[in-house]
Amino acid sequence: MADPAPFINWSLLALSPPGWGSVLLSGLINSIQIAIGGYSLGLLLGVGGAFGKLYGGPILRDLLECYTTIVRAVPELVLILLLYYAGTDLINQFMGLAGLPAVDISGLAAGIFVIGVVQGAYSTEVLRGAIKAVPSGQIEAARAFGMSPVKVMTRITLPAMLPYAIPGLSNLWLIATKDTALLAVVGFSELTLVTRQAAGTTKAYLLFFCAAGVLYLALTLVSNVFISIIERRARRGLAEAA
Amino acid sequence: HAEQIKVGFAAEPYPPFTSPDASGNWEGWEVDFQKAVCAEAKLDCVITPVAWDGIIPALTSKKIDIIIGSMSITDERLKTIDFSDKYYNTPTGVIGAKGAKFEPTPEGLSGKTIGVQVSTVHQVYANKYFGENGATVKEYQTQDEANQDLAAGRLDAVQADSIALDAFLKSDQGKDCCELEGMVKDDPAILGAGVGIGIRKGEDELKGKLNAAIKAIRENGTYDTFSKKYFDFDIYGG
Amino acid sequence: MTSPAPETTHALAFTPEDLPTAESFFQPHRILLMAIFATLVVYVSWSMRWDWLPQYLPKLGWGIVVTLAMLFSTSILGFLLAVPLGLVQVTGPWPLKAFAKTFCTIIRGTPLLLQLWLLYYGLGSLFPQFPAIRSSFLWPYLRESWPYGVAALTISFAAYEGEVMRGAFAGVPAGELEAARAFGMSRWTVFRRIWLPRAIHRALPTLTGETVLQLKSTPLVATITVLDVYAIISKVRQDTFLTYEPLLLLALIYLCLTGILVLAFRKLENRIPTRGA
Amino acid sequence: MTDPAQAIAVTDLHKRFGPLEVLKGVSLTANQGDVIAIIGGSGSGKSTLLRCINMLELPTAGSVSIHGETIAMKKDGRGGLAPSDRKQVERLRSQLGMVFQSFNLWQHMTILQNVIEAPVHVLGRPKDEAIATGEALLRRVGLFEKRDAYPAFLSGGQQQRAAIARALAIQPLVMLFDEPTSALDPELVGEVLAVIGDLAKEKRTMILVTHEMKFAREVANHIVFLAQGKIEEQGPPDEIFGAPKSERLKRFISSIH
Amino acid sequence: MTDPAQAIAVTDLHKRFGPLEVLKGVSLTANQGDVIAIIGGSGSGKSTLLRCINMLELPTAGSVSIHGETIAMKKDGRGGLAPSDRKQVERLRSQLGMVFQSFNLWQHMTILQNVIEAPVHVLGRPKDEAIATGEALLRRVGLFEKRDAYPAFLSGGQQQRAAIARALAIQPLVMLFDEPTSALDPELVGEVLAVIGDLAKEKRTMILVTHEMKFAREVANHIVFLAQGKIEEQGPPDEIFGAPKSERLKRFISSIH
Ligand SMILES: Nc1ncnc2c1ncn2[C@@H]1O[C@H](COP(=O)(O)OP(=O)(O)OP(=O)(O)O)[C@@H](O)[C@H]1O
Ligand SMILES: Nc1ncnc2c1ncn2[C@@H]1O[C@H](COP(=O)(O)OP(=O)(O)OP(=O)(O)O)[C@@H](O)[C@H]1O
Ligand SMILES: [Mg+2]
Ligand SMILES: [Mg+2]
Repeated sequence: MADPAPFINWSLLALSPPGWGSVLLSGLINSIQIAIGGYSLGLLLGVGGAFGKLYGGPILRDLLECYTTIVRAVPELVLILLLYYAGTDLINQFMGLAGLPAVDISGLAAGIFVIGVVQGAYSTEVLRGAIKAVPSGQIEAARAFGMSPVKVMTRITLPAMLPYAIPGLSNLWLIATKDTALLAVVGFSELTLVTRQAAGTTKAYLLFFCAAGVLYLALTLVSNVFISIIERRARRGLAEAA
Repeated sequence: HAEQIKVGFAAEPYPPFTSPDASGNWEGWEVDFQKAVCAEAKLDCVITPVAWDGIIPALTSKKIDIIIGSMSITDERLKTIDFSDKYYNTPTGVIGAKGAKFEPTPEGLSGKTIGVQVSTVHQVYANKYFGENGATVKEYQTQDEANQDLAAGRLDAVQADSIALDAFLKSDQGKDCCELEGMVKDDPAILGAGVGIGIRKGEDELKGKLNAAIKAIRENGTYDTFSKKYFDFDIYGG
Repeated sequence: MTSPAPETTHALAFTPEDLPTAESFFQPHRILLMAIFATLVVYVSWSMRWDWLPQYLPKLGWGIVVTLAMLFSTSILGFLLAVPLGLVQVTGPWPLKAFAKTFCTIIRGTPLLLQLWLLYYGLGSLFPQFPAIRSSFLWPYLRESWPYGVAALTISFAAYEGEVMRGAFAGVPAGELEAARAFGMSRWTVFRRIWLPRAIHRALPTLTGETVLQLKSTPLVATITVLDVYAIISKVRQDTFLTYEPLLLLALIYLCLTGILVLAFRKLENRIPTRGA
Repeated sequence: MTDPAQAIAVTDLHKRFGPLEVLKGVSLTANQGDVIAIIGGSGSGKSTLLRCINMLELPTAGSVSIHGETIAMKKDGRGGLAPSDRKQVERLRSQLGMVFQSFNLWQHMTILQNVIEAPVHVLGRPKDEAIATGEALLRRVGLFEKRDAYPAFLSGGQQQRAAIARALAIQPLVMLFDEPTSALDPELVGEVLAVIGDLAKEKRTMILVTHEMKFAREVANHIVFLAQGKIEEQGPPDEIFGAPKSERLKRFISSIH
Repeated sequence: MTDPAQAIAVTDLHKRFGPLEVLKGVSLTANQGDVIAIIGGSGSGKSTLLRCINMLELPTAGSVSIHGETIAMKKDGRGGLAPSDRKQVERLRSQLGMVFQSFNLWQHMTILQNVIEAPVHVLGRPKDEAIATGEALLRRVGLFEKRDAYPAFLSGGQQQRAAIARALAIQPLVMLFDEPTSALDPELVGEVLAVIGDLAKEKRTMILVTHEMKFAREVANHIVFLAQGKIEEQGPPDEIFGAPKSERLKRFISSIH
């Protein structure tokens, strides 16, 4: 190389321009926002899906089965493209049919929607397994005390299944944080895309990709700390590793 | 008050037309152009970077409202979307590694690997003229990736808009590795009649406004003013 | 690092239990649903544009071959790496143990897309700066994009599967290993005949899930210009400007590939029955 | 038939599981203060009868009244019955304290939380009042020290005593016990039987399914012998154990001793 | 000391687990055709002694000879011993057939594959020869029909018989049994003891750790009573069981009956 410049130009990571640090950080914040949003949406879908699969009618069960099967058998990347273009389009077509004005779906909302639908299928399976792991006697006892079905669910089934669900749900969170990277292919400014933009503009590919890797890894490691705290709390009632 | 219009373009550095700076803002000739047109047409424009390979679906599914992203007006695209009048037109060039002299002709590129960006007129052109005559055409999601692979020695040549190539050749990386091999023979049926603003079909009112605005900034000198910042020739073309 | 509970992998990937049985199709409501679905399919194929299909069929076929080649080569290579990664975490000396653990944590903690780009654009752009590499026999391969795809997918599979193998190795009952030693087996024979096959046997259900996940990761290589089935469909999208049709076809293709893969694994798993679990 | 002095009245109860008719017309009345022990061979339908009383199992035919109030049922279209008013069932259930063979304590709650759960969240009692009552009950069954422990950390006998306290906490009209000691190791059985014996002394209305004949004879004032889904014989303990009439009962008693 | 007629000779064996000395100098000789039963209280070191013989547990001091060949040991630097020639240990191990309390059949192989594994992959016998011998052995322990089943699908007694066949398949000089029946349900014990009894009748050299005193008395020609890591008393069964000398042995025997 003719260029005598230092091999690694750390100043590119500085927080204020011309450093790209703040751009990376805002990308990270975008990623985290989508991960949190998508994960929460997925959890909601998952709770509904799990109860639907366990206690719903045969048609609902079959439809949910199709949902989870398709999501689990088709690559996230493809789902993200389909949902990103078709999902929001369909919503607007429905709005049109209902005579409502087309909603303006922001990139953030679309991202959350896409990740949420994918996570929803996974959560459905994780939660369904966890609910099935709750001994049926516990639920029967609740009914014997005169609890209504809603009470049984909120007071007994959901809290009792937590220790069984948390390992799976923790993994889903870690997956959600990493799946946000896939939104780069639809041009959403999350961490991976802004990393590529920064790298493309400055040509410091190695530096920026490593920096993004460190950020993702930090996110994972910090998450792990919280996960182990939550896990310990949730397992209080269990005598031994089940 | 003005309605909000989402202006789509590729979310990748494409200097000197669109590229992000270190504070996350987009700048470049096309950004200036877009500001001028929107101001002239009294449109409230929002910059919306999207993935280039999905930019037309994004337009048709209303994720964006217009495309100002160096998109050439071609017959093929006109089947799906509509265009405003052209707002710039430049020849198409081919660059290669320093010292690897060859002609940008089917014969000159035979046996070589040439990179182009997908969904561009260059992709169609390269496939037709070079791909069918013994060259390997590799397609990239972004122009930047193609340039990068040329610099990394994974490509022998890159075909693209001559101005975009020029910007690359002027960059630190481009200066070291590559040089211009020449312009390709024109084929207006493929390379199109210049670059226009992409619009959804049927939105003729918007199209009229944009055409009027382009005309106006050409006439009142705004166009030349911001163009001078980037080019020392007339980018509007003949 | 929380290791993935096997049940999670099952939740993420389609596994043999998810396959419907033949007789389960003939319930009244299922027949109704299928009728609705069939109407939908007919409607979709009627109202959408499929005229591009014949023209791209050969390319699609080739794309599927590339996808499968990517899947099998990286799963096999990844598994070969996963075995030592798992093993040293169970018995290795601490430097190896720490290395394996760090490796798995880093790979599992960052997105595959980023790893892929890091290898291709980051590392790949360094190579040509060294004339030694440029003139070596490796250069023609380093110029291609698939070696980077294979490397990234292999590493990723190795890290995830390494965790699984760690659990599987640790889970083989000590008594069975002791019995092997009591019969005079050398350490290598114990490993080759008892420990490894028994660990694989235990890991097989999880391995199915991981392989399906690997199939689902392959389309990422399209972002570095490998022409797998996803890339072909992308090309269709760009040539035809169609939004839905190519993506729907692509989803269908992956659905079929997953189904076939899972069936194959079920055959494999059934060869050694396990009781209970 | 709807006499409020009758704590529980079961009339001509039938229960069928697919092809198997488990209860073939059982009628049974428990007046207030009665301690009724249901005995019988395995599979004779004892548990099923008990579970039909609080509708954990829906009968195929027949009716159940609690404190003079008949549970309204309607045909469910598949040849069985279903309660026509879910709210009524939930209300009546909350007057029955059920103790299961396998305790079924809620594992995610401490012992005290288990005990106050139904009073607070079903009966709507104020929480501090429920805690006071709950602690008193736990003291009574000898588990006051364990009130903040989770069930999984208790012995079987302790868990069953906690389950009894939980059932008592709703101040039930009737206590239902389904083999409360059969999941316990022999050395833990005594402590649970002692607690139940105390309840019997207080003249609390109870229906218990049990295999502990000696205990049944001691605490019950009425024994019901169930055989093949029918009441084969019933009466005061001394009659049943001292002078059984039917052949089946004779055989059953001799097989136990 | 290195007499080839001695199938096994253990000399002054010591074994220490951290602060706990489990074996405190044990010497024991098994001549060819001997059936030696090791008895003793729980924790007395019986299993440890057996496991030291084939070096599954490395002794802290002392030596072990098999068929007159002493296992070469060297100091391991941490106050214990380690075999100086791994190959020798492997070779000698392959002359000892060990049967474990918990069977330890290889779960990923069928019964027949379990049986031919060591002959083929340790002794290098041709596969079809090993299969012929293996099938004969399985027929002998009554498991010929089950030869293609996986261990998980067999009862405990069947698994233990398969484990015995597996140990016999290497035509061992000595069979070692560590409580071969104590993991079995009582009704399955008989079938395994019958097989071992047959082996004893054939004058096969065996060392067995067992809690089945009646059985030990019947099949063994020599009984070793281990207490607190030492041989407290040894001799022919009639002497040991009929006229125990030491107080400890008397107490042990009376505690069992
Ligand atoms: N949910 C069910 N589905 C099908 N059959 C059932 C069900 N519950 C009970 N049965 C059958 O009904 C019969 C009576 O069962 P039940 O539990 O009432 O007997 P039991 O008298 O309590 O016996 P045990 O003393 O063994 O508990 C048995 O044959 C049982 O198999
Ligand atoms: N690997 C080990 N580490 C530490 N202590 C051990 C180990 N193995 C055995 N011990 C201890 O050594 C002592 C003797 O154990 P051993 O298994 O030989 O007894 P045993 O006579 O076979 O008893 P049992 O009849 O219960 O099987 C026990 O106190 C045991 O706890
Ligand atoms: Mg019962
Ligand atoms: Mg022992």
